[in-house]
Amino acid sequence: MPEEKFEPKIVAFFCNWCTYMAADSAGTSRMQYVPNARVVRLMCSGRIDPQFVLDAFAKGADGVLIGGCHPGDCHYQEGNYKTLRRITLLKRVLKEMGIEEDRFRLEWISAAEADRLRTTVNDMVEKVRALGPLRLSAKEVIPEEVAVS
Amino acid sequence: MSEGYLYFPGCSLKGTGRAYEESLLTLFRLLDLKLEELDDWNCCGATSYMSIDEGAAFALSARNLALAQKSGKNQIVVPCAACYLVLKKTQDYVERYPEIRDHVTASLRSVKLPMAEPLAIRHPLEVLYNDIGVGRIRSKVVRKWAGGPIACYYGCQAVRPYYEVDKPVDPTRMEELLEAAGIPSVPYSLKTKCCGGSLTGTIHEVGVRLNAILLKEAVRKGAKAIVTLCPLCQFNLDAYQSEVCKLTNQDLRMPVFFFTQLLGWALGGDPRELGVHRFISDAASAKQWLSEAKEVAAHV
Amino acid sequence: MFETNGTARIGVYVCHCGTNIAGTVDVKSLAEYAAGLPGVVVSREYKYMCSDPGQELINSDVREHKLNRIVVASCSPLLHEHTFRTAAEKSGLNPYYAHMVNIREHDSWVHQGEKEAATEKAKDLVRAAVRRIRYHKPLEKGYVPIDPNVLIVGGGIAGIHAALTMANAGKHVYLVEREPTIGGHMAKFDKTFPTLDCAACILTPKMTSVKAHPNITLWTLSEVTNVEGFVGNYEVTVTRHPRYVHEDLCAGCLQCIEACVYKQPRFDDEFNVGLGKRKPVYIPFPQAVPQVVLIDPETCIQFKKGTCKKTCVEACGDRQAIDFEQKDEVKKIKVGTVILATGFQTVAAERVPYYRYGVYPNVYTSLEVERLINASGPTGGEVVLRDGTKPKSVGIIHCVGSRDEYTNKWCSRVCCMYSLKLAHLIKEHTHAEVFNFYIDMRTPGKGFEEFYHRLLKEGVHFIRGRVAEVTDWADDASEEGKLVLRVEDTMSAMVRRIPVDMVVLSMGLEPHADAPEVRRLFNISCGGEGFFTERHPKLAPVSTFTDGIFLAGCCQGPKDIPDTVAQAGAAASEAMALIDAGSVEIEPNTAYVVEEACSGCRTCIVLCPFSAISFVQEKKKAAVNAALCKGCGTCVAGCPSGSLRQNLFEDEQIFEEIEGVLNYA
Amino acid sequence: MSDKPKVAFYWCASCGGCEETVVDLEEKILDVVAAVDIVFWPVALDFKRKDVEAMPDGAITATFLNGAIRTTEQEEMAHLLRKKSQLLIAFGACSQLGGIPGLANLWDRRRVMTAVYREAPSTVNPQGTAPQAKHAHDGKQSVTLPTLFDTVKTLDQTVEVDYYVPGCPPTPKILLQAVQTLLSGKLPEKGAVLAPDTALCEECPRKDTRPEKLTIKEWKRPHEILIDPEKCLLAQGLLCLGSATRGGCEAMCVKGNMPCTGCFGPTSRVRDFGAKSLSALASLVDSNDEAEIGKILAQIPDPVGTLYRYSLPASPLRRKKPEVI
Repeated sequence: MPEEKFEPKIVAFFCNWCTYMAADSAGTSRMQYVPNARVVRLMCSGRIDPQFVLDAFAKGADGVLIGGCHPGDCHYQEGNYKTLRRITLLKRVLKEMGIEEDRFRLEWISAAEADRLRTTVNDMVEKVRALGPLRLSAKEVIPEEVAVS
Repeated sequence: MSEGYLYFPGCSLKGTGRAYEESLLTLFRLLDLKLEELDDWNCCGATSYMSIDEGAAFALSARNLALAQKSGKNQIVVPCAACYLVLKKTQDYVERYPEIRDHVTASLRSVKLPMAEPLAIRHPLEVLYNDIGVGRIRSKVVRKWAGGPIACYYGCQAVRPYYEVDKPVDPTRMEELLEAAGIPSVPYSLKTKCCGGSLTGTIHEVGVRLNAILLKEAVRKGAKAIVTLCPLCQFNLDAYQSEVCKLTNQDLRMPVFFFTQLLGWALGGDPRELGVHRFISDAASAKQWLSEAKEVAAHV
Repeated sequence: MFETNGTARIGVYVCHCGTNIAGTVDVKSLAEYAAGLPGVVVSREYKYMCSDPGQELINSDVREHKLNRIVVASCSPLLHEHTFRTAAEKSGLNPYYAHMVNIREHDSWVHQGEKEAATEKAKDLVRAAVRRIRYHKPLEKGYVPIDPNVLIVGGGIAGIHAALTMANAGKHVYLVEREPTIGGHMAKFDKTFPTLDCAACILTPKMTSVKAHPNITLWTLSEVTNVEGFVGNYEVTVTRHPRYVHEDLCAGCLQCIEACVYKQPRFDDEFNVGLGKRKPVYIPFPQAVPQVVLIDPETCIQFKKGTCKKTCVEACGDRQAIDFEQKDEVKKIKVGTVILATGFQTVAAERVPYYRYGVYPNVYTSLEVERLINASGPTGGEVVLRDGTKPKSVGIIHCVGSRDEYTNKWCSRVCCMYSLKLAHLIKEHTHAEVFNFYIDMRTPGKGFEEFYHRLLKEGVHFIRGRVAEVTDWADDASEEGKLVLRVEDTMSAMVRRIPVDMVVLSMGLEPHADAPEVRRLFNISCGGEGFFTERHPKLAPVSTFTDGIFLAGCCQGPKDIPDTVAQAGAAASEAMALIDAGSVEIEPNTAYVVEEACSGCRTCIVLCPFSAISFVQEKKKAAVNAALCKGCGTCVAGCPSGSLRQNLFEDEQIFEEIEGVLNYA
Repeated sequence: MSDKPKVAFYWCASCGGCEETVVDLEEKILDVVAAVDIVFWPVALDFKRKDVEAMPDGAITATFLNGAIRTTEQEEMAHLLRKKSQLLIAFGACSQLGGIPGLANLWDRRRVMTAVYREAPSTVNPQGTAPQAKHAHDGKQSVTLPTLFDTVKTLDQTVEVDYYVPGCPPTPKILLQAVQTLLSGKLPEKGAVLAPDTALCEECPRKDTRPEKLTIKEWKRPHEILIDPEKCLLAQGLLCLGSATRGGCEAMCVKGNMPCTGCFGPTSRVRDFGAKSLSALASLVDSNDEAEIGKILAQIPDPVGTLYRYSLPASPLRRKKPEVI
């Protein structure tokens, strides 16, 4: 494996009203954080289809971060509760599929919590970096002898 | 509370603060609270240690905590304000700063001790206030106080920066407990000011000056005695009174009690077992008040 | 399957935003990179894309290069999405063929000094947008009508001014106030800085005209308990709490108060912040609006024991205004716009224990002193201590509960000036020595600095330093019986002890304790400190991120009366602009059903909190009511057969974005 | 030989159920035989691989290949048949999505072998023998066996596929329609799934009994309750995947009082069957409290095995992340 430093790729799905705004205000107040996250903006975390998460992992993301409004604060009243329900089950699936917990996070970050946004991204990138790249499929090698253990 | 508390005396309570230990043990006995002295305890790491080699101080203090954990009890009572602060600080900093944690863990490993899980470090004042309560104290009072009003003095370390013992500004628990024991107090605004601390040993005149401020204000407020919860404060305020009188050319002499002595006395403890013979400056009036023991029914 | 819309001819525009972006992102190489992306016909970088020449650039390229898609890499879409959609529209494209990439807030500003990484990130984001926009489709703008009625929450000077402005313009206003009278904090003040004109004299006429105005429905002792709907069409529930007196029947003769079985007032009077006393039946203050008494069930014997002689009822006679049976009354109203003017609260002095408020009787809060100075106050305008004596020396401590790690970090903006005002008035009333203890003197306002100088001349003392504590510890005879302020005088670099008779704490301003509930109710956001957040700090200072809801006064942040009134006027005209436009454009990002694909499983129906999705029995399929749909997309993500879709957030668009940022071929 | 269209059937990693479908055509099979020549059908007729190799490329009009691809030999056959056929049809869930054998992607070759040749309760194998690729027979000629892959593949992850016939197994009706469509000459768009593109609810006899606002507080399993034969199974708390599953089976299982397990796979608008059905089902959970949501969802045992029963290899993740790379 090459010695160059591994830079995790994080796909971040942020809801327009809370977490995306938090990221905006982090910018306005010039908070500095690691450049590894790529934000995909959705109106509500409730729009996040579990397919998006799996697609991101399958297409090369080392981690996926979901940001929504705090429970009770959803701009659309209860979209984030639906998100919570879906993500709860999705986490079990990902676990069974061998994807480490630190690679997938759901965080409630309000528009006021720019600093929380900063620390969350930093923390996640650090943890994912420690895990190394996500390698989903290994190359198929046909062994000389079929091993049984 | 049947399982009782561990007890960390620290150097003072075995030396200048003997009266504190004696009265504490007596008082806890009167309240059927079990105190079990921590086996093989060592210096808490306070004062000189802390200011010269923090690392060593934390390690020392962490050893005590590790021993405490070994004993299986989950609460340790620490009467000396300095010990109390250092033990709390250690527990806190080890949690908060990895580098300190690593250093301390290493030192402990060298003596084959594990790093202790956080345990409840408690001061007797707060134990009496929370676990016993003002009400129960009142119900157990058997003696009537004849001495005048007293000034409660908390000093700097018991209530700052940690404030489980009492409010950092204007603490009142000593007053509440003593009032319950029928001992009135004066509103004493300097209750958390510096007592001169170790300055009396280093820059003597400054120490004495600070000391004088406290005694002067106590007298001005009409206090007949000062009550403390810290062996260093008690010693400072008691030991230099003659010097303070010279400095201010005022008669500022008054006994300086440990709150455990007065509570113990009100609950019927034998004055001698409360160490009331150990005063330096104004032993006379202290003895006088405490011997004027009028036995009365509970609920004064 | 959803298809790309013809062949995309994409123009990419990278904005420098001066040096805001160009300082960190290598805009040149970014533009060059974009030029090489599939579908991209033109790729440029420019100083300010939002400027007219910037937009003209788009316009001419569309004509010249037959562009049909526009990608602008600049600031946050929350700031300029509308600008560039309009630009696209102006050049003859469907506005929704324009898409923004946020390389400022999300990139250059947060990765300063990481030019390379920031540029890479920008490339990923632009690539994603270029891939996404190929799947954009033309959309119709949505519009909703605006109900001309307006709800104003809070009857302080902000609410009052906004209400009158709109009512005078012929709009119908519902003014809802929680207290028994309108007037808010301003009604408690004696004079206003720096002009020293009497607060009551300028406020009470406005209060009475609110009551008199045909276009204003005034509900006091009332609270908004539920809000539904959306811009132009809010359905609001207001709960009117009982005052146990029928407003329409009470003539405000106050004879019931006379007649009350309590001969003397004996209960703390809220309006005089506890310095005065009132009876269980009372009117908050002489000029209260409405001029109607109320009964406090906490203290009224009839409510507590049910055995009162009810002399008040006798006194009221045939008017029969008093009604002990009165209950909560629930009102439902429809409004198109809302102005929140819910104001502020002053920090509780107990939170700053070292100033001993509540321990030493002669430590007062600024609001208490306002009442002491006020001619209609508990002492008839006499500034006297609780023992009735006049103070010979007074210390005023600034920034109590402001600019402080332990209470509130922010500057409350008005304390310096009102402290100066109080200093002047106290001196005027008592001729006492007055000391002001300040950290910095902040007098940015018309005539403010001049007022400060006037006080310097008047001989008020100013000590620059944060007071450490207020104590009764007397070091010598001169301090006997006084309150001593211990402070480091940072001008003379020495610690001083200033003995005074009276201490005034200039309390800071903070959001109401229940601001978070209000925020939730109206679905707006607040900053970390709890004040409501405006849509843009400079360009939309009275709007919120929820369309049709505006802010006025201190609920948005501490400010003085002139600023509050100005903001209230602004909020009123913003609301009226909406109303007079008659309808408002809404994002067409609504969900829709692909009918032939829908199996009628009804999973989506329960997912919509706005009941926008219904099950059409005859077709046995789901249908979305675009007017009710808010565009969250929750149902779309939940449709098990992928038969629900969302405009502007189609699955394909999002998949392309994901694979775009990951550079997945 | 006649100039009738030539049809081949072949099976890879499958249970044989798909072959049964052909047999289940009953007398209708005669119509099929009348219409086409069956040139290759190992399960029923004695053809050998070399016969196929002998055919010119594209000689076969259509090959219906069922079963997933999980051995070297299956891969070779897939390539061979692709070469010889004008149309290659992935026939049945295994070949379209990976099917039940695809669940082996939760492990790797070593784990599978160990389970089968060592740990399975029914295994008696004191020498710990395991099938080897090469095996020297009495020292002289050596026998070769296909080797198992670590990762089970769908047919279209192996070779290009023209059409799909879904189902585990496909119903005879679906098969017949498929054959007819292909014979009709009006070929559908390449890559099409030869079944309706709406979810099963559309044709479900219980459709009308589903409440408009259905939420679920407790998930049940079929053996735990007395199933109401009329009422929507989801409404009874059973994990029925019909709303996410392509129709065409005429709700056979549901008619048999069993919830749909999704063998017809997703509609054309869904990329990942498991994720989509997960999203829909989780959304219905009747709670906003994190802990309670967790509790309710915990009543769904083995989410992967349930939601990806037929489609793990076709899902974006394809397999469990290998421990060792």
